[in-house]
Amino acid sequence: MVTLRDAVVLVGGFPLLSGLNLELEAGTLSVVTGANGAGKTSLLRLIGGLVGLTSGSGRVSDIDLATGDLRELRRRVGWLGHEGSFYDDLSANENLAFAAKALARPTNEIAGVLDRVGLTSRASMPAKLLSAGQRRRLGLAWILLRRPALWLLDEPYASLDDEGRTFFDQLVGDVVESGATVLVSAHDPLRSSTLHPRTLTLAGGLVVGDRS
Amino acid sequence: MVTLRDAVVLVGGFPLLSGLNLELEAGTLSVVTGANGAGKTSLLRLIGGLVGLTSGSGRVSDIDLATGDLRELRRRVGWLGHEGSFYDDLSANENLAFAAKALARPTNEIAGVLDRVGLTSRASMPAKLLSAGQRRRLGLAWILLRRPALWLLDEPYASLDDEGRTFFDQLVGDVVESGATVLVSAHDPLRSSTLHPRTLTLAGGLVVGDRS
Amino acid sequence: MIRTALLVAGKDLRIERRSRVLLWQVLPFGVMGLVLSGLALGPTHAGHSSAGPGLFYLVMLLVTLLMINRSRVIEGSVGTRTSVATLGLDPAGVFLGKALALAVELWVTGAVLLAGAVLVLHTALVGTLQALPSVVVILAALAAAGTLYGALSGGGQGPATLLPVLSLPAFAPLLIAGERSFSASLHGGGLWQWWVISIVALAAYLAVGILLYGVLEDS
Amino acid sequence: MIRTALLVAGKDLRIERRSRVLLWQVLPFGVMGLVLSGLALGPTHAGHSSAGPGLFYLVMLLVTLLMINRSRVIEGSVGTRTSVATLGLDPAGVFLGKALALAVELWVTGAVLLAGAVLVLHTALVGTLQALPSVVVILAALAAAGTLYGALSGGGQGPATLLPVLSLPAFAPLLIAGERSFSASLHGGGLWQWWVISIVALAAYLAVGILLYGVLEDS
Amino acid sequence: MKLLSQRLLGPVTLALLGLTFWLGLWVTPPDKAQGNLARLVYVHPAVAWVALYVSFGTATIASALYLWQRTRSMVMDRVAHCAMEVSVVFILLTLITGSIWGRPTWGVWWAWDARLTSTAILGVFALAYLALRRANDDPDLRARRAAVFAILAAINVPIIHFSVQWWKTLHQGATVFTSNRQLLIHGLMAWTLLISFLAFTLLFFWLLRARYRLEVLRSERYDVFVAEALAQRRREGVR
Ligand code: HEM
Ligand SMILES: Nc1ncnc2c1ncn2[C@@H]1O[C@H](COP(=O)(O)OP(=O)(O)OP(=O)(O)O)[C@@H](O)[C@H]1O
Ligand SMILES: Nc1ncnc2c1ncn2[C@@H]1O[C@H](COP(=O)(O)OP(=O)(O)OP(=O)(O)O)[C@@H](O)[C@H]1O
Ligand SMILES: [Mg+2]
Ligand SMILES: [Mg+2]
Repeated sequence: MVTLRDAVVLVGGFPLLSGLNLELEAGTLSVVTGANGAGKTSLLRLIGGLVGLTSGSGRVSDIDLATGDLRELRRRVGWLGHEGSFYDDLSANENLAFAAKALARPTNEIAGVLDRVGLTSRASMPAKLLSAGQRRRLGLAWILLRRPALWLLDEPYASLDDEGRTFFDQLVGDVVESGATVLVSAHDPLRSSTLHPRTLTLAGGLVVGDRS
Repeated sequence: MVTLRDAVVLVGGFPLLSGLNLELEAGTLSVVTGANGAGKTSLLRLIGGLVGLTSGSGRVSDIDLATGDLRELRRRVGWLGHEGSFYDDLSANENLAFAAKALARPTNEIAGVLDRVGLTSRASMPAKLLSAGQRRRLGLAWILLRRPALWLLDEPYASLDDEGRTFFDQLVGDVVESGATVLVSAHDPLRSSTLHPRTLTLAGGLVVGDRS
Repeated sequence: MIRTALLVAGKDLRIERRSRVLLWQVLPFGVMGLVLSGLALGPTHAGHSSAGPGLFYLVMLLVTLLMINRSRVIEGSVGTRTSVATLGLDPAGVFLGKALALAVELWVTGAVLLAGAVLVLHTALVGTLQALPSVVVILAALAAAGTLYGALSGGGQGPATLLPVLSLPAFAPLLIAGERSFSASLHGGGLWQWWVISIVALAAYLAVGILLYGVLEDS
Repeated sequence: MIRTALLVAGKDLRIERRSRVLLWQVLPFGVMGLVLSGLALGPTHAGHSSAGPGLFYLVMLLVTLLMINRSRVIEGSVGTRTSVATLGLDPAGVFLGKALALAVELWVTGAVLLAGAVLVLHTALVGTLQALPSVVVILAALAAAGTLYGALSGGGQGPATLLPVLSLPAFAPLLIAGERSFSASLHGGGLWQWWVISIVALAAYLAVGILLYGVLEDS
Repeated sequence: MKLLSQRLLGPVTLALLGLTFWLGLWVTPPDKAQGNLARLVYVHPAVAWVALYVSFGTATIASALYLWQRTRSMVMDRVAHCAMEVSVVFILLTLITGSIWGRPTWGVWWAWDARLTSTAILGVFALAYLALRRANDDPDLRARRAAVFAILAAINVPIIHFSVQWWKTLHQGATVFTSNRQLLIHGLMAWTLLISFLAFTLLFFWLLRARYRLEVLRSERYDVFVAEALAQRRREGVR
């Protein structure tokens, strides 16, 4: 699914990734850890086609990172970032309807998805009024609706409450089972004991540890 | 230090806090937990004088929340929020220098503080380029420099790495020891075994659990 | 492409309708701009009906700048743009949609300002009505060009100050064409060359936008 | 208060110097605005040296709006403003500081645009030099009023479109006073009443700002 | 061969410029109507020609080549950037020489003539191009945006050229090259004019090459800097 060889990502002359090698198989769950500033977010962005490869080579989901169609790649990716990931002025409902229509999905799944992430009672409130954890949940709903082949989740636990984390673990289990590839960046180990992720450790823009 | 009686905070007609009672002693450490949207952030904002009291009464650090000088209150508070808390276009150094000068503190402490939070190597880079965890650390540095009497920390663990969390626990221990009051909102329990915080549980804008 | 365009335009107009920025902030600004420019020119110049077209387009230009900015701000923060990027929307459709939404807003504003020009600047009513089609085309061209330059000057809440520098030189020909054709319908005179210019400009900006909008978005 | 003012002004100017927005984006915009307004008026009007003062102030007004906006954007997001709020800065000082920084930026822009007006709009050099003191005062008043209205229209990255509506009516008297005193120094005529008006306006805005700025900041 | 032509570029340019000035200032006779002022005809049109067509054109073509997938390379971006910078200089020179010429002939330094205004606008376009480059850090995105902007700006060039015909105004119509391809000015003056065009065109390429070399040096220094940064970043991990 993902192959990176000596991947270097420079932004403003600074190497976010400094020659990283990585191989991820389809249908697996991997967790990236590492100190603050190690390059976790940058790695996820590179794999999602959200930042360009400066040197080295890489293929994600059969698309070449250097020469391929990054727009096509992005379309296959579900992304959950540190920040909100929707239009602040639209409600949860409207945000999801926008995503669904953009991807030509049926819009009648929305109610179900909102229920799963526990936002039904906040469905028609402008997204900017949501609390930090509710924003996270909306972000999850946005991906859930899309069911992409590759999930890139940047610190999904942050600001989720207990119940949210349990739900998240379950969700990831389901998703991996159904054949999708999931790459999570995290500072805490996943809580679920049924998930057996591969754990990659980053430091200085390189993979320095790899444990299954 | 903090006394709230039937505190109600309305924003846009919606009650963020719905008649909350709370008593915090000076020099103690308390942790607020609760489901997403329970009102943790709102409680911290109220105590910090960052949002007005709609009804009920409250005193923080001998300042009345309804009639007192909220600006004076804010000056005594150290705030770490979900979002970045500094000027994105200025470097860590310059941000801290600004805070120090605003509070008439000596600026020669800055280097030491940056070293403590592990940002020395990123000291002169615009803050907007920092990674999520580094932003958190800069937020901590900003408070550290001020040594306020009341610390209000909204999910400080989020996006801090292992070492950062250990440092944070140490710091909180020191601070409480030296007589300051610390109120933390969190979804994970604090890791340090030497801290014995009081744990408040919020739900629906009310305190529903209180355990020492 | 058309489907994406309609989706995007719908989203933009919905946000606009919700926030009522157009009604409460942009329209009053436009009217005030008209009155103020009249003042700045002093009574002798402004009384002239001949100043009408120029001032109308000057104010519309400023309104356009404001609205382009707004159209970028509602695209949200970095996080939002990242997520939306993963929808893989067709850039040509996004361009058309945003341009369409902007054009609708400009038409509304233009209609109000034209009424204002007739009332305040004594611009002749009949000539103004004759000028309507050309105004519609020019405003559409402004919207297309504006969307393009909005993307050029960087998405999101980036430096909103870059936009005027980039776009003003390009708006100048549009401004001139609009002003001349408006004047021509007021006082008589050759119209067709301004028509050609404005329609060519509209077509050119639409074509460039459809072809190159994808190149401009943050990678 | 003064210490806070200098601190805040220093911070704003430092960010400005770092981003070079003034040099690369606002100044070209100003020059462009001058050239374009000349065009919009058509050769007959613009040729007149009498249009100079009006156009100069019109463009300065737009520049002011841009710069106020910028001055609010650099205050950062909600998080930043929350943290800065906990510094408990003296609001009068903050007001003075932001107004000072804005004034410095406006003066720089004004100097460049005056030079442009002399070159391009054939405004007489001697008269322009005579008008300098009044320009300095008026721009300072614009900066003070702008800072005030910037706070009024809501801090941070809020709807930047609200600002023009709120502030234009307040800027109008300044604009008129400026234009008239500039014209007077070009063509002769009573000067002192415009002087009185502009100095009173400056003093009034400063006083209001110092007294009431704290009331306007988000609670 | 290539080396030789490169080495000769500078001297030849200087020689031609010298020849132009010698011919223009001393050899050719003063004009009947304008006197010695007419000698600006050996500078102003040539400078304007370089500004509009040679330098802006180079920048535009390089930009278009950058946007075309098959010829996309940083070299094109760099050429466009350098050409645009040189273009700013030549546009400024056009404005200055034109103003100097305009003061005695029209009685003003500046008039709201269509060609003058559009030339000034072209100058602002060039400045805006540079501003746009400054505002983007990412080299790839910067190159793409700058290229699109340059192409949009180029639309102005034909407008400037035809402006004298569309708006019948002050500025000289096509005097040098008329539509029936007959030179209106004859003999020695025509030759001087021709040489001046050649000289300023070569001057442009000379400047462009110098500017480009500077850019190459910069990028080499940048590579060294990047290598250092890479090493340092990798060390961060070892700690
Ligand atoms: C600031 C003032 C002026 C500017 C910006 C300006 C600009 C230009 C430009 C851009 C061109 C090139 C047009 C083209 O090749 O398509 C040009 C050509 C020329 N200009 Fe000017 N000009 C100015 C003043 C003058 C004056 C005062 C004169 C003489 C009275 C003059 C005489 C000419 C001539 C003879 C040509 C060559 C015309 C041709 O071959 O098409 N210019 N000028
Ligand atoms: N222009 C720049 N100059 C110097 N350093 C930069 C620049 N841009 C980014 N950085 C650094 O690059 C790193 C970015 O790493 P990234 O955001 O991928 O970290 P991360 O592993 O996600 O960290 P976190 O756990 O804090 O989220 C940070 O160390 C940041 O300081
Ligand atoms: N105008 C409004 N209308 C309706 N609900 C609102 C409005 N403004 C805020 N809310 C709700 O108020 C609550 C705000 O809670 P707060 O941000 O304090 O939660 P929290 O406990 O910090 O949650 P988290 O753990 O997610 O950070 C949320 O449930 C939010 O949906
Ligand atoms: Mg990160
Ligand atoms: Mg919260």
